[in-house]
Amino acid sequence: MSERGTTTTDEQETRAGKFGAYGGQYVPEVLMPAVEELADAYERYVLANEDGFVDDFRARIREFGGRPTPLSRAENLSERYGFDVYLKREDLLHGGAHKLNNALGQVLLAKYMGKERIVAETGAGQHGTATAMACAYLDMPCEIYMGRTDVNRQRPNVFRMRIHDAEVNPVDVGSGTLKEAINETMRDWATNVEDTHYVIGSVVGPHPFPAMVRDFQSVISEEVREQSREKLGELPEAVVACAGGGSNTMGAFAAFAGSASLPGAPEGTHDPAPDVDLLAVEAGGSSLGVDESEGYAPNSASLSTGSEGVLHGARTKLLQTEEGQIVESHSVSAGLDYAGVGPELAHLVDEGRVTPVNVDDDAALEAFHRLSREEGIIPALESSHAIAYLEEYEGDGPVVVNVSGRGDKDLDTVIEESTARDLDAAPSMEVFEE
Amino acid sequence: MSERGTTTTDEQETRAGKFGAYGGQYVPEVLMPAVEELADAYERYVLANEDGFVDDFRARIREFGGRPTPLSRAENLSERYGFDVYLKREDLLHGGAHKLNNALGQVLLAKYMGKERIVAETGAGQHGTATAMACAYLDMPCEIYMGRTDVNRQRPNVFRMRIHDAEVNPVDVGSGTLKEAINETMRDWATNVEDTHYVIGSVVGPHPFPAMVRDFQSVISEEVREQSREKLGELPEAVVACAGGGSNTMGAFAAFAGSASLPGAPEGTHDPAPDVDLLAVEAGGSSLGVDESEGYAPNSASLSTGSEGVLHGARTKLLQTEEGQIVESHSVSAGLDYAGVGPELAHLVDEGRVTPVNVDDDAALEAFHRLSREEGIIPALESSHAIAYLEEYEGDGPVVVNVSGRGDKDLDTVIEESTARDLDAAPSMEVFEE
Amino acid sequence: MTRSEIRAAFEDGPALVSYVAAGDPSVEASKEYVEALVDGGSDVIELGLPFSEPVAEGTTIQNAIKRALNAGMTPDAYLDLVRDLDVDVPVVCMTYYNLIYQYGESEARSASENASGDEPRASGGPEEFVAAAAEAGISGFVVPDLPVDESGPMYEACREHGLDLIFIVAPTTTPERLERMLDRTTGFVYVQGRLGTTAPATRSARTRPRPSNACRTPTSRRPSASASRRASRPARSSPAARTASSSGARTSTSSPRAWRTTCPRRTSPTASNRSPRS
Amino acid sequence: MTRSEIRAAFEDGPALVSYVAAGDPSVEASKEYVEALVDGGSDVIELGLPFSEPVAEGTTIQNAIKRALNAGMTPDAYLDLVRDLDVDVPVVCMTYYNLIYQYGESEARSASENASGDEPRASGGPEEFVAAAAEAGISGFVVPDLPVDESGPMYEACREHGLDLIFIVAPTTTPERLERMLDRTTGFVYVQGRLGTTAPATRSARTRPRPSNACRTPTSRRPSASASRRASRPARSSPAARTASSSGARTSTSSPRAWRTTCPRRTSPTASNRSPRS
Ligand SMILES: Cc1ncc(COP(=O)(O)O)c(C=O)c1O
Ligand SMILES: Cc1ncc(COP(=O)(O)O)c(C=O)c1O
Repeated sequence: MSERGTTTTDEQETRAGKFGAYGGQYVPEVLMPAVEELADAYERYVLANEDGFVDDFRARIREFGGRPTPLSRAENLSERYGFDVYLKREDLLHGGAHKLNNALGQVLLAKYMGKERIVAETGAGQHGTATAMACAYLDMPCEIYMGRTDVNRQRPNVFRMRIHDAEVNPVDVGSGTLKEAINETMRDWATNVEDTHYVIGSVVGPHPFPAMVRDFQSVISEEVREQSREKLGELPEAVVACAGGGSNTMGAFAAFAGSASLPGAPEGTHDPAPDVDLLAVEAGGSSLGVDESEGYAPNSASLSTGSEGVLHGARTKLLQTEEGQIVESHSVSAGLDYAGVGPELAHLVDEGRVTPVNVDDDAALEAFHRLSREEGIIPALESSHAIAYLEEYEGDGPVVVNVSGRGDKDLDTVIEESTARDLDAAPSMEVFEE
Repeated sequence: MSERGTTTTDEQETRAGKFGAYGGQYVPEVLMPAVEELADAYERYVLANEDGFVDDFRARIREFGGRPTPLSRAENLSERYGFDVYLKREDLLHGGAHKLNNALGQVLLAKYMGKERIVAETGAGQHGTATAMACAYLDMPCEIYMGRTDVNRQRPNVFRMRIHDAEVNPVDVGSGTLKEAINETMRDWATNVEDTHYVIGSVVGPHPFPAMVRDFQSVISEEVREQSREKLGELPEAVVACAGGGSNTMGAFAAFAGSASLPGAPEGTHDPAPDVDLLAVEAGGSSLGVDESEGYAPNSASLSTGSEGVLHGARTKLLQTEEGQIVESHSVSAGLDYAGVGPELAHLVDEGRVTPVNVDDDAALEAFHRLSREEGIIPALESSHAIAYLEEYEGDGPVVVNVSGRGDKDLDTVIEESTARDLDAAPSMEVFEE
Repeated sequence: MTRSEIRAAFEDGPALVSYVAAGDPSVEASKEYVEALVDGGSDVIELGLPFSEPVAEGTTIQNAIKRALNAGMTPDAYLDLVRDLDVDVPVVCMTYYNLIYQYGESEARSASENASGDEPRASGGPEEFVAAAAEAGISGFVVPDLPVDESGPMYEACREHGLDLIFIVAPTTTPERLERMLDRTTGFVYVQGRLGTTAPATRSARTRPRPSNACRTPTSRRPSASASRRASRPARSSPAARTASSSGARTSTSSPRAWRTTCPRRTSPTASNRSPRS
Repeated sequence: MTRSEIRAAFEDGPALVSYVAAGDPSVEASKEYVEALVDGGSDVIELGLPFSEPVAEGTTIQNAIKRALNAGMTPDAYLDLVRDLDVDVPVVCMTYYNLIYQYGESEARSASENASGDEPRASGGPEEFVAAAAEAGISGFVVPDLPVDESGPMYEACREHGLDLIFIVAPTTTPERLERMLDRTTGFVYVQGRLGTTAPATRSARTRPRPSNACRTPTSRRPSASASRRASRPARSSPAARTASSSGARTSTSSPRAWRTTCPRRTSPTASNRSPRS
C-alpha cells in the first residue's frame, strides 16, 4: 500500500494487490478506507508478524483446527491409475473443509485490529459455518448473509451457524443466492465499516483479500511440501485442486508457485518449484461456454473459458456476456458455482504457471462415488472435481490431490443427482424402499 | 487364552478376558471357535505385534484417520470454570468420532487373519459408518445390520454406509433398534463364522473384544499423556469421558489406568497414574432408576445404577429387572442408549479406579449448545454428556474432556429436543419462519 | 406328575424333541401345546423361558419370545407352568444365563453392594434357579449363551440337583473343545447341523458348513447323543404334532420349521449312559 | 438536443439530481420518466445503466435493475435511449466499471487470446464506451466501483472526450484520499451523507457515522460540489416530480426515497470551476 500512483494508465499502476493486470481495489469509496486499513493490518500482522500474530494463527489452526492434516496415500486409486496418488486431507480440518484456515485467520486478524463485529457472505454455507465457528471460538459477534433460496436448501449449515450463535440474515432480493448475499454483506460492511470486518470466503475481492486469504491457506502447500519430502522423498509431479473462487487452489499451489508469504514457514518450503505442475480443476458443469441470450453458463469454468473483467472488487477472469453482464454459472457443486475466480489464479494461468482444466458434473459425481467406495473417504462435491481429473491425467505421478472438504454436506444432492442421471457408479438406496 | 480351567467354580476360573469377576465369553458354542481364533489373533498380532501388525495399524490410523488429534485448550470454558479445560479432539478423527480407531484396527486384523468378509451391528449408525469406511479403505466386503426403525431415523448415516459400498441389512424384528441388530449380526457371524469377522462397536462382547477394542482406542490416552506433558507440563487432575458401551471411555482412561497393551506406545505413557481421576459420565436420561413394571429405564446409567449380569457375551453391569430381563434404556443421545457397559469399566468402577457419574438429558443438551457457542466446536450428543459434567466438577484442574465425536449428526435431534424442552440455551431458528 | 429321565427318551432310537416358548401367547395355551405335542409323539419337550435378548434365536423364536414377555411371562410363572404340566416326557428348560443367574435374592445384588468392591457375583449365581427348577420338575437345561468354558457354577448346581446340563456341539466345534464338553455332559448333547441360529432354513450360510467335523473326528468317547437344532423338516411328524402346530393363529408363528428335533442323519442318537463326572 | 454542462446545473445553488434505472420497466417508460422529472424540476438526471451485480445499491435499485435487465436493457439500447431523450439538463451515466470496460470489440478479449499470455486488458478498456457515450450526449459518469485509485484509464478517456468523471466522497473518506480525488475530479463530487449503499433510510448504521469529516476538514481545495446520495426527502419536490414518481405501478418501486438529490445540509453546492488537470 506504500506507493500509490497518480499516473494515468493502468499499465503504469504498479500498486500492491496487482497480479499482473489482475486484482486491484474496485470498491465503493465508502469501503476504501476499510480496505486500506486492512491492507495495512495485513502488512503488519501477517507479512511482518507484528505482535506475533502469525505465531498465534499457526498455533490456533494447529490446536483448534487440527493441522497438520495428513497426506494419505490412496492405495486403491494408485493401483487403478498406475501412479502414486496422495490425498491432502483438508476434509479432516475442523468444520470439514479448508475454509477454516481462512476464516480463523481473518477473525483473528480482526481481533488484532480491534474490530468488534464480523460479517460474511455464504452460498452453500461452508464459509459461513467456518466463520461462525471461528467467531464462537474467538468470541466475536458474527452475522452471516445468505440468500433466502440458499437458507432453505442448506438447512443443516444454517443450523450449524445458529448453533454457533451467529446471526443468519436471509437475503430476499433477486434469486436469493450467493451474489445477492455478497451484495448485502458489502452493504453491511459499507454501513458499519468502522467496527466491522468482512471475512471474504475465498481469494477474491479487493486487495488485500486475495493475497491474505492465499497466505492463510498456504499452510496447505507448506505441509504438502514437507510431507512430500518425508513420504515421497521428492516433490510431486503435479498438484491438483478444484477451483471455485480458488482459495483451496491457491492454498495448495502457493508454496510451489513461490507466491505465499506467511512468516514461519519451514525452511525451503516456499522456494519456487517450477517442475511441479499445478492443475486447477474447474466445474465443467453440463457443458462449456456461455448462453449469451439467456445470460447463463452451464458451468463455472471462468479460468478455462472466461474473459477478463471487473467483479466484486477485483479485475479477474469472469463468465460474462459480450456486453459485460455477469452470467449465472452452474455446477452440481454449490461451492464451485461462482462466475469469477481469484485474480492471482487468473494471472498464474496467463503466465502458464497454472494449467486450467475442467471436468463435468457427471465425472465429478462418479469421482465422489469412486473415492467413497475405493478409499473410504467421502469427498466434498467440490473436491470430487479434483479427484475426477485423475481419470484424465497423463503423467507418471506422484500426484497430490487436495481433498478440500468432506462430502457429508453433499449426500442428499449426490443421491438425488445420481438417481436422476442413472449413474452406474451410484449404489442403490433400495434399503429404504420397503 | 493359554490356560483354560476345567475347575468347577467361577472363582477359580482365571482365564484371559476376565476383569475381576467381569468379562468372559458367554456366547453360543458355534461362535466359540471364532472367539478363540480371534483371541489367538489378538495375542499374536496385537499384543505381540506379529508381522508388524501394530506398526501398520499405527501408520494407518495416523495417515488415514488423522491422528494424533489435538488437545485444545478451551479458553472460554476455562474462564467460565476457573480451571484449565482441555479438549481431546476425537471429533476431528476421520468419520467424525473415535469409532474409527476401533473399526480400522479390527478390519485390519481381519485382513491379517485372512477373513474375507466383515459384519457389524449399528444403532445410530456411527459404528456402522466407521466400519464401512475402514472396509472401503481396506477393500473388504462389508454388511451392516441395523434395525428398521434406526434405518428410517438415521438416513444420513445409512447413505454414508451405502456410499462406502457397504450392504445395509435392515432388521425388521421387534422394535427394530440396536439390540435386534446385535442379534442379527451375531446370527450372521454364527452362520458365516469361517470367513467372516464381526466388528463389535465398543468394549463389550466376549473376550477378546473388550480388551482388543480398548487397546485400539488406547491411542487416545496415549496421546493425551504425551500432549499433557507438552502443554500442561504435568498430568491432568482428571480425565472425563462419556460412557455408552465405554470404548471412548476406556480409550481415554487406559493409559492412565495402566491397562492398555498396544505395542509401540511412547516410553512411560502407560505407567499407571493413580493420581489422575477418571470420571465416566453416563446418560442420566430423564431420571435415574428402573421402572420394573414397564421394563424401562429412563436413563442408561448402568455403571452408576445397574447390577451385575450377563449380556451379549460378557458378565458386566446391566440395567435389568430383578428377574434379569434387560430393560430398555433411554438417552437423548442414541450412542449412549445401551443397557450394558464394558466389563473392564465395570471392574474399574468396583475397584474404585473409575468414578461413575451421570448428567441428564437437559444438561447434555445445554452442554451441546455451550460448547458450540463458546468454543466453536459442535460436540456429539454423547460427548456433550462429558462436557456437561464440568458444571459439577469440583477440583482445581487441569481437566481433560474427551470430545468423542462431532455433533453434525445430532443437529436435527438437538433442535427438536431443545425446542420441545424450551431450553434457554438453544438459539432460535426463526430464520426459517418466513 | 412323573417324568422319565432325558436319557431314557433316546433309548429306543431317534427321539422327537419339540420346542415351545413358554407363555406364547399365554400360559394356558403353552400348557395345551405341550400336552398336544406329547400326545402327538414328542419324546422330549424343550420349554423356552423367554429372555429379553435371545441372541441365539432366529426371527421366529424371537417373535414368540417377545409375545410371551408382553403377555407377562416370568421365571416364577414359568416354574408354575412346569409344575402344572401333565406330561410324562422330560421337560428341558431352554433359556439364557442371565435369568438363571439373577433368580432369587435380588437385593443382594444391588448396585450399592457391588460398588463396595466385593467380588460381585458372590451374591448371585445359578444355584437358586436350578434348585427351584428341579423342584418344579425340570429334567435339564439348555443354555445357549453358556459355553462349556463358562459353565462351572451351573454344572455344579445341576450335579447337586440331579439335572442334566446339555451342551451344543456346533459344526465348528474342534475335537479339543468336544473333549471338554463331554467332560461336563449329562443327558445328551445337541449336534447343531448347520451354522447359524434357530431359524427356518431360508437363509443359509454363505460358506458351505463343515458338517459336524468334530463329531466325525474319531475320539475316545462318542458323543452321547446328537440332535440337529434346526432340521428343516421334523424327522418324525405325527398328525397330532401337526395339529399342535396349527392349533391357533399365533401358534403357527412358532413355526414347526423352527422346532428342534432329533436329526439322526449323521450319527445315530443313543441315550447317554455316561453319568456326570463326579 | 442541447444540454448544459453539469457544472452549470449547480450555478444557482442547490440542484435536484434524480436517478432513474434505464429500461425499468421499459425503454419508453424511462424516456417518459426522465422527461417528466426534468419537467418537474430536476437539474441533473442520473441515468443508471443496469449491471447484473449492483454491489453499491440497496434493495430498491437492485430490483429496478433486475427488472430492466429482464426487459432487455443493454449498453447499446441505453445509448439509443440517451440519444432519444428530449431534455436540456445534463445526463450522467451511473454504472459499474465492467460494462464500461467490456464495451466494443468483444472478440478481441476472448478466452483464447487471453490464454496466449498477453497483457489481457490491452484489448479492453473504457475508451470505446466513453467515446460512444459522449457521442450519444452523456455529460459525465458516476462509477461506484471505480475509486480514484483505479480510475486512471477512465479518467484519461473522459478527459479526452470532455466528460466529467464524478467521484463520491464518503463519510469515511480521509483528507489524504479526498486530496487524491480532487486531483481527478471534474463536474462535481458526491458527498455521501451516510454509511451504506443506496437505500431507503430504514436501516441505519449500527455505529453513528462520522458525518463527512473529510469535507469538514480544512483542505487547500474546497470540494467542488457536494450532494447527499440518499437524502430521505428530496430537497425540492415539485408537483411534476411527484407525478413522475407515481405515474405507474412499476415506477413507484423506483421509490422516490431512493432517488439521489442534492442535499445542501452541510456545504452549499457550487458548480465546479476547476477544469480537469491537464
Ligand atoms: C470443500 C470446498 N472445496 C472448495 C470450495 C471452493 O472454494 P475455493 O475455490 O475458494 O476453494 C468450497 C466452497 O464452498 C468448498 O466448500
Ligand atoms: C461420538 C460418540 N461418542 C460416544 C459413543 C458411545 O460409545 P462408547 O461408549 O463405546 O464410546 C458413541 C456411540 O455411537 C459415539 O458415536
